[in-house]
Amino acid sequence: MEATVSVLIGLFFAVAIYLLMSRQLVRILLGIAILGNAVNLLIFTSGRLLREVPPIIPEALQVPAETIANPLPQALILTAIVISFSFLAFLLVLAFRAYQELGTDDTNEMRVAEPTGDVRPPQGY
Amino acid sequence: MSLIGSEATFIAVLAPFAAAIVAPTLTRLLAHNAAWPLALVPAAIFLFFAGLVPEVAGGASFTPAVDWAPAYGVTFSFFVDGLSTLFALLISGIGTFIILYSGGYLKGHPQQGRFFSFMFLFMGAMLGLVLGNDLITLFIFWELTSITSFLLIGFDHLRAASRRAAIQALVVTGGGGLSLLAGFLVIMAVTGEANMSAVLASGDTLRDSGLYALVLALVLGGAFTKSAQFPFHFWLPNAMEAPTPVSAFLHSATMVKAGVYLLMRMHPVLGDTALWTTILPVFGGATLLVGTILAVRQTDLKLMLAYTTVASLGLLVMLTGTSWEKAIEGAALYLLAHSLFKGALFMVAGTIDHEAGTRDITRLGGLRKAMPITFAAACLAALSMSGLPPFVGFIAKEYLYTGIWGGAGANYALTATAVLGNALMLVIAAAVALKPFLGPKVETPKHAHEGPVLLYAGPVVLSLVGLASALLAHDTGVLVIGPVVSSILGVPSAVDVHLVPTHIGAALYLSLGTIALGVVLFLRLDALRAGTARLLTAIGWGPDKGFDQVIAGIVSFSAWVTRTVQGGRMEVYMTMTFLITAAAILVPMTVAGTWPTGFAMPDFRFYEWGVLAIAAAGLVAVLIARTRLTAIVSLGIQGFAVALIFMLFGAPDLSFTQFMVETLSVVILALVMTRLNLQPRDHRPMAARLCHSVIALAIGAGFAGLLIQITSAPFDRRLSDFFEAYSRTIAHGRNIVNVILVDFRGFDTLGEIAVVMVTGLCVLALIRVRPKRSAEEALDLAAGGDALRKREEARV
Amino acid sequence: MAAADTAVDLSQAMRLEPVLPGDWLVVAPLLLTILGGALCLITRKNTEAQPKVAIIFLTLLVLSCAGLLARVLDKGVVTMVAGSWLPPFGIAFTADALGATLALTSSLVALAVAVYGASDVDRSGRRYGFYPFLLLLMTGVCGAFLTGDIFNLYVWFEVLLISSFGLLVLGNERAQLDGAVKYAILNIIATTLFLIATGLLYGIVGTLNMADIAIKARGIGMDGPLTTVAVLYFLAFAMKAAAFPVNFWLPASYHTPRIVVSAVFAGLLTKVGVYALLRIFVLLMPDARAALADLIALVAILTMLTGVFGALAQTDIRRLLGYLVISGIGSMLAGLAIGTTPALAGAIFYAVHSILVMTALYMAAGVMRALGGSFSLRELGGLYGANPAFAAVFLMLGFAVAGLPPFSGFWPKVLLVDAALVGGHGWIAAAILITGLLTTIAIGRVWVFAFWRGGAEGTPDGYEKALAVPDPKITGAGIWLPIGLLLGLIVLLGIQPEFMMQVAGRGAASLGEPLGYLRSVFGDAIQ
Amino acid sequence: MRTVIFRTIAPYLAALMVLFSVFVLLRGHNEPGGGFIGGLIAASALAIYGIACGVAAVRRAITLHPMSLSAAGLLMAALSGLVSLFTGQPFMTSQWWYVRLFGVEVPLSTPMIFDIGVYLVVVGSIGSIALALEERESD
Repeated sequence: MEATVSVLIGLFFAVAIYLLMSRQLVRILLGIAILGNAVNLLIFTSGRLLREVPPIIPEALQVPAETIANPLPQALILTAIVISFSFLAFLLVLAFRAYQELGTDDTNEMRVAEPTGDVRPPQGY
Repeated sequence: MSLIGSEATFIAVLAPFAAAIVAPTLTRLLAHNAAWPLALVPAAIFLFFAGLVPEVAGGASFTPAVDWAPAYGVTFSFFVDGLSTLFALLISGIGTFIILYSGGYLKGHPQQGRFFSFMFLFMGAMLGLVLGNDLITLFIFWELTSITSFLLIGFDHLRAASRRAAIQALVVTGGGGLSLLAGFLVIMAVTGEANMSAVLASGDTLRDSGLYALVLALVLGGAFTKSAQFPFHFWLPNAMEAPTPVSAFLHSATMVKAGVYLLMRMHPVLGDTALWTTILPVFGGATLLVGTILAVRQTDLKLMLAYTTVASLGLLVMLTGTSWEKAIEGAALYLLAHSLFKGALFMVAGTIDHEAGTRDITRLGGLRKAMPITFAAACLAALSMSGLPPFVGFIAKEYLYTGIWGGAGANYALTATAVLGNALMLVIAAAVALKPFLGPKVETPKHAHEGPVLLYAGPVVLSLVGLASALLAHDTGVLVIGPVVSSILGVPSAVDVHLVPTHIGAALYLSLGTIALGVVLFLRLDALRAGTARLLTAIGWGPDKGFDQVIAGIVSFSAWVTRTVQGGRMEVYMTMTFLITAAAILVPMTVAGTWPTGFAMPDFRFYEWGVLAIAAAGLVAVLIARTRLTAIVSLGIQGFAVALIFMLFGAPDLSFTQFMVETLSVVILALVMTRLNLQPRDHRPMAARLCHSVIALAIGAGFAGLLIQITSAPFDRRLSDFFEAYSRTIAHGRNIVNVILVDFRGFDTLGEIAVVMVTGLCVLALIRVRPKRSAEEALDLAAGGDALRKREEARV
Repeated sequence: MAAADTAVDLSQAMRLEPVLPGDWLVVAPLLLTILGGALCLITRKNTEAQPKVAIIFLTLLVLSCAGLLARVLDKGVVTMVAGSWLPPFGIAFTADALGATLALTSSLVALAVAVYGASDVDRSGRRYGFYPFLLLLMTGVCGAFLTGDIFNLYVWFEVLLISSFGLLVLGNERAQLDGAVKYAILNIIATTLFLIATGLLYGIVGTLNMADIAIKARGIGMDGPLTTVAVLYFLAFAMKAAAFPVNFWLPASYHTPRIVVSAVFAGLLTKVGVYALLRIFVLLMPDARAALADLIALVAILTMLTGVFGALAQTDIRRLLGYLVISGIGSMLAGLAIGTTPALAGAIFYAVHSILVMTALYMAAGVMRALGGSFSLRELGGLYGANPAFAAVFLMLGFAVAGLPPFSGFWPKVLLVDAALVGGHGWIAAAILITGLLTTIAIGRVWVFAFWRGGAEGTPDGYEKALAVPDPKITGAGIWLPIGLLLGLIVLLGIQPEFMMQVAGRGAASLGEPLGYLRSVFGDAIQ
Repeated sequence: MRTVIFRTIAPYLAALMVLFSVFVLLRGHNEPGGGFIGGLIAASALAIYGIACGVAAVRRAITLHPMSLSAAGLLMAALSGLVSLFTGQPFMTSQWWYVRLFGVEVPLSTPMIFDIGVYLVVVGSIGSIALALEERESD
């Protein structure tokens, strides 16, 4: 079971990383979004998969009666989801502002911080 | 720390630093007359060390020490013996007159106070260097001399030549210092000792060690650069850009001798090996010849003296390198003589420059009437330099010839080198002492007259000491030279010094020959100068030029490296990062052989396959999306598919959150992306796409394989078992995930909400703050905006 | 509902012994910065009060970190388990000499930056969060240094990262946004790698507590997938630490924000990556360190050299300093590559030195700009004449960063070179020394161009251009106080290194011989 | 988007969503739900309200600046962990009080306060982002 999901996770990673290597900010952002999902699924699978038994203790019991899905990865992923969502929101706005100010969404044309041919150190004394 | 005895060494070494602090204030109050009270500091230090002379001459040595960094075994400690006492006496004694001289020389200079400060800092550093016992302490003072000399050489900082000379000195001596540091650390590792005195007592440990050659190379790296040995000699003449007091003090009498000091100091444990007696005489001899020949070429008084300083240092290294007792006696005597006459002559040169306005020897002449005292001092010093009796320079020459000629077998090459070098030094001495003063009066830029007492006190006293130490040769030998030689050889040895040669032998003939050769060459000085000039022009390249080329080369190379690794293109950064990531996953997996071997077909239900298929389809759709809308919708599809996967595998909370987050993401994406355009086609050329696909697939396959491998192993559910057991019983919550979030691992959540809060503020800061734009930028942006609009229109 | 009636042995789940008030010092840095940050945010429209609130909280932070360090030196490693849950189940905050020292140094730097910022940051900068960002950055930094849980470490990394985003874009200049895009995306990739590695590590060992991982990883040895996970950690933290060849984000962004932000970045951000490397590779997975030692050494040497080459190639001082930050990271990695206790002590000492000196140098660059009107070495000149006292300050900082005595950079360099030579790593020793020389050249060039030269490029020899009278703001105590504080520490560490050497030695020992660390977490029953 | 129907319904829809979010928040300890999800739902409510009736209306409705709300939430969460300082227990050790309200025993606890803090942070920040973006849309 884990193996098949692992292959899907591999696909998530491959797609995310292919998008990230693009020059266009939009594609990079899509890549970041997918990367976040890929990682969450990876953590989820890493804590082993179990079908349909949510980690909730029934009203009548003090401890769960049967084997339940591993709750810890779920908690970790919840934390990670919110964090990656925050970052995505920030990046989206950043990309938008960069586009406004720099007039491009092609990272190769974003050369304000590192202008082309700027490495000309002064010589002499 | 007591005020008397060897403990007071601490005070003696630290006193100049204190003087450095008060010097600017004092100078503000007293102007150039501050030199008088300030000179009391080195004078007192001189008297203190002079007081130690009788004991030291009796064979005593002191090692006062206090803990400094005991965690690393570093002590702040000094080693007072014959060798260090002589150096301390020279530094403080000559220093006294240099301080006075500085008072006169920089009279009225707006930064005279700062100058005094630098000089005192240097003096303290130099004292610490020659007295340092702990190797780290010694090294620190060694580097301090480099730093302070950097500041002093560049004192006249508005001139490019000064700045260049300062950098050059810092790089050459600083680089050598690093070599020395490594050498010291290896010595400490080999001998297990941190103190010079203990290292010196370690006998043959270093010589027998397999690391001897390394240690020697590293120590010589430090000594040769500091003492300006060929091919590192070039920085010293350039350092003449500094004001003359600096040249007189640092670059003749003291700092440049630090390297010689180190060689002499370490001779008992490093010397007298085949390597030592080969390398040192060769480099020393070469330096002697190069120095004198280059000196002849010069017409500037200071430069002539500077090159002979290089030559003298070469001579000292050569003598130390023979490891012959007599030669070392000669070296000790020459060391004393050189410090005295060279200090005096530099001050004379400075006085001439100061009073006449030039130090070009071809534009000087007939100053004897105008500057009689200076002339007299110059003559006395020059006679010592020429090696004529009755001066200490003469005695030194006698001993060194005896040493070389009569050491462990006559060495013709060394003797010839020494004779030629000394003859040329006589030429320079004569030129410096006679040319400006004798002959017809030449018009000089300033109307020359005798300088004030501050200026001539130094030359007069130093040259007289040169005379006196020769006349009192026996005492000099017992009190000064004997202890020094004992230190260098590492065994107590008494040196019987006398002015009049005890027998007519090779040394005397060589002396006479030197003088004769020197006189002949002096008479043909102009021809000689023209000849060397032609020779050097023919060669056309020297280490000095090489230095510029090296620095320029380093800078250009750096620029090339930086352009290559940091080209400014995000695409390259990302590709490199992921290439490395791929390697980081695949290489260890391959090496450790952890690729999964088998793959069992899982027993998925059809709807589970369906969800997986939707996720995959969503991913592919994002990849090939040509419009914003398709991309956003596809992104949503894969996101919801992930939520469904969470739901299928028992994570309702996650699923719920994923749905919400994905919805909000899509909404924000839609709000933001309406202005960002998605190019309909992947812009990448085929080759890049192929390369990127390979990298992406490699990483994907790597993570998949790794995950399969990890999940196929048994799992330790200890943590989750604990949470299940206590979620309700202690933490009163049935939703275990939520209990983990707010209780078991609440700290994570605290950090996480901090992230969320800051994100909100970040977005505000991004949207609300409008940059102040310069007119130029605004114009540029307006143009960019136009271009953008045109592109949009064209697409529509 | 009332579960208390079911008999549960609390001692099986919770640590029940009462907590000494002094133990709260472990979490105090976080609480102070979070509370301070939240208060600053609530009062953000009162731009006059903000600096005061922030400075008060940061002063408290410095005091609490100092108290923590004193306690650690006195009593050994201090642990507090959040929620009373027994480790490894809850989150343990564990302060050893390494974490406490770095937290103290960082908080001192943050305080200096807050004071500097009071004069330097405009109203809009304050209103849109300079102080909340700074305080929460410190939450992230202190949390990272003090936590004993690897997932929690990830969370603090993210707090630190998002706060740094805020600081980086504050002002929204074009270069800032450009730099921020590269900084943000590359750093997000780095933390994502960290998260991936942590997820996989959890899949292997089933635990997240660092002390627990340390025990388990020693049991497993460097076998199978754990090796890959270790390499992933190395990559992730090397990226955070800006080690070659994954340092692209640093030169692309550090010169773009306002100078006080660059100053805090240069001091703190990369060191957190170095700290994590030390923590993971010496305490948690020593076998991985041994297995990767040659790789780490290579990375260290290349980082030192490319860093200093980058510095030599720059015209803009801020970018030059950025490359010096990178070069310093190489020295710390060298300590990790050698791996002996003295080498690690050298790396820790170097980290403290680097935090202080890089921040101070960026602040000094701000003053250079104020005095000379530019950051460019082509346009600067005459600063020596304009302000000799400041010139002296800069020179001391420059010598410190080049590792010349008697300043703070000298001792760690000696420790590292010594450890390298003793350990038989001649190449590392040579690289450190050559880097020192090249750094000296780079600093010498700045000094020559900006200070000694009479004016901008092309100024005739011997001529000094009169500089415009600087903005009175930069001559105020608000600028000199923080620079003076940092310079004082730098000189003090150079002249009296004993305390720092002891502390660094303790820190290194607690990494290499983790018994004290483990006992602090799990009690005396361990081994 | 701003059709009359939407504008009429939106306030009610938003109010309903906020109510639902509080329900989700409070039941989170025992059933799926909790501060995050609740916060996200409430933030969506603000966003919808903002789209329908304009950002200014939302700002008036919540009186506080959303970022202040967020900061207050963080403050609350951090302070809830501090309670255990007074009982001699480590940071964030949960404290439970059972209060009788109208004859019903209501459990109050520090984890609950913490969760409410989480809720406020998420509402405030995500709401603030959404509102800020909507404002840009309208100008």
